[in-house]
Amino acid sequence: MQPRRSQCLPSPQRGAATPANLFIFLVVLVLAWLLWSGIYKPVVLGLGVFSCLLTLFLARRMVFFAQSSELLSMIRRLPGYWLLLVKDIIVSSWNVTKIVLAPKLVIQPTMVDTDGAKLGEMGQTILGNSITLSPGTVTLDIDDGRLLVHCLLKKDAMALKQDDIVDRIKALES
Amino acid sequence: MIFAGVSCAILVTMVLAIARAIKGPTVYDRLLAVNMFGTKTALLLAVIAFLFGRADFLDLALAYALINLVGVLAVLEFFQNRIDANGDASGD
Amino acid sequence: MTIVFAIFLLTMLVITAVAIVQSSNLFVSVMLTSIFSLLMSTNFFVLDAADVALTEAAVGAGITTVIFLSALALTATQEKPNRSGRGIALIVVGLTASLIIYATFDKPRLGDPDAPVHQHVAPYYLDNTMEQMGFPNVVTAVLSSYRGYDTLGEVFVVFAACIGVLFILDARTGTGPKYVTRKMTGLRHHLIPQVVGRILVPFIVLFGLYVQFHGEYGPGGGFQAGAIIATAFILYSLLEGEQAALRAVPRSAQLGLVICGALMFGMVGVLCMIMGGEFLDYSVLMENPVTARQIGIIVIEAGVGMAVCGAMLSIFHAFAARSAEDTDEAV
Amino acid sequence: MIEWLLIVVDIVSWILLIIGSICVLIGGIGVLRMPDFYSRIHAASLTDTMATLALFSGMILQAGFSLAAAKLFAIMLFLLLTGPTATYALANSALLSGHKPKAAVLEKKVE
Repeated sequence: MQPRRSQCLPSPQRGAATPANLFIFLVVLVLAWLLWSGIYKPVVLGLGVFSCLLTLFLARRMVFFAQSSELLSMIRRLPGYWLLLVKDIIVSSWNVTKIVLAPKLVIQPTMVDTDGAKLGEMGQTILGNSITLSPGTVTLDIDDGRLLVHCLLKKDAMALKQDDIVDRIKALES
Repeated sequence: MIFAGVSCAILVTMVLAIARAIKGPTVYDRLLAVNMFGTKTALLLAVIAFLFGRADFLDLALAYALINLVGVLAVLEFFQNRIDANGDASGD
Repeated sequence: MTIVFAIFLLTMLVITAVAIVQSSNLFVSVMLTSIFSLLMSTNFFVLDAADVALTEAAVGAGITTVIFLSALALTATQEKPNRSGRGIALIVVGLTASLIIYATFDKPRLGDPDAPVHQHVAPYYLDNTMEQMGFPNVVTAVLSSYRGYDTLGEVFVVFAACIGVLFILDARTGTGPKYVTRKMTGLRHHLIPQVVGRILVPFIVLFGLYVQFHGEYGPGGGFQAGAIIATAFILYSLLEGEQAALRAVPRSAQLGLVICGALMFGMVGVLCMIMGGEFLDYSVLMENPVTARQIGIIVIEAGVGMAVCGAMLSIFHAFAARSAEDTDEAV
Repeated sequence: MIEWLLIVVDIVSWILLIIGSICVLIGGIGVLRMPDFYSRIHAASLTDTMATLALFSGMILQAGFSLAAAKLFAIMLFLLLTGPTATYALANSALLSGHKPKAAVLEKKVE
């Protein structure tokens, strides 16, 4: 299997930031500041407001909002997805643990192509990172919606062919 | 005391990672070890903050969690540029 | 406990240092250097110097690796074999090392309460910081008020370093067509780093600002914040390429940051003199000396942050522009 | 009642912390034992994900409802976000430079 050069992604559009998106992101920033800071004196709070606004300005300048609507549409279903992912991680961690600790290393390295073309950019990213997060499978390359995955066991590769995880992320997107 | 045990486990893993980083054999193995060392440092700092009861010093672990990625991405860009410059994209 | 940790970490540090020297592949050395930095930072943290540890983290985790790699892109990755003059070098190193080890015999033990540092000015700082400044972090008080002159000097050192690098690498101002090369597209065709990095950048900026403005209460301050915010911009230029980064923060803005930061620090000092106090004696700025000191410290820390951030960015872009130019000639 | 709950939380967090440390150790051993670069990634990802999850959940339980817990949660989130991205960058730079994995290829069924 050869590594291939993918095409350049279409450059993200500026101006994709709607007022609603800006506002929600500002709320996230303010929350992050309040939780990190823990000091609620007027001076520090004022500086916090300044910091959040400055960050918002810079984020807008640096095309942060290219994928924001995609992300926002799935943010409600994300926690449920995380729970399923954690379950997956625990199962596959146990498998890898058994392999590492076995007196004789039994591995069947396998490469597999997974089709994520029906997902958007955000969905493909989540797919790739979820695959990497579960031990035993690693995303090596994404090219035009096709993910090249390296698996430690043939079993995992077979499971990836079933498209379960792609469907799950598709459900997250819709 | 549990935190002392956890930090010992992480320290031992750091030693194992350094062993891999020095042994190699390829450049990528060393990179892998360095990357693993970085995430282990973030873990260790969080655990030590608890062990010494300085939970307000978690900022340091947060800094590593946020910044560690930059070095690895720079490596990817470095390799990509070198391949572009040598003209043989993707091996053959 | 601390001693055990410190000895363990220092042992790993020595092993890594030997490995760095041993390796003839410079790329491997750069990677091992980042392990060295991580160990150093953990060690500072264990020794309860969180401010220093944060500085090491902010500079060592991102910026050093990036700048080393840009430097490697300008040169070769393999070290030139050089065996001449090895004996002299060995003698010099041996002599220096034994001198330094000899000198450490005179030093007080770690944490010794009778050590000169704990006898002279340290108790004064510890006793008076809360009362005179109104905040708990003594390190920030020493850096920006009690020893403000030294910090001003450091800012000008950063300033000078930035100017020096720009002169050596001969970065021309402006972004003419010469700089537009196919090389500087960044990681445009890597979807995962693109998306994740784009999410990460604003949070790094926010964290940097948080570190900047909480220097009085926790580990942090201008130096660390400047480095962290610069890292965010460097991440952005890795992702989107040199051109886009220069569009977001033009070179004039970077140099402006350096100059304004250094000037801001100096101007506060001059303002103090105009108001009838000593240079950098903030207490005369307002009615209430404690508030006046706090305001003064916030302003000069902001100056430090701006100067460091601008300097790091200009140095990074000087390297990046240079490598783009070189391939232009090569292709 | 409350004390009883606290004890349960303590025990759960201890178990999580112990699982986390075991995972870290196994990952370290795996990185040394595995035969080639691509399989070592899998061992490293064990420490990156499972260990991070278990250790930080354990610490969050220890911290209780406090700002420290919020900060720990943020650290965990960012580590879980950047960890796989760093792994991708690593694996992809190896692949780009022509360090090919020795692996069987399982072709995707043709639709």
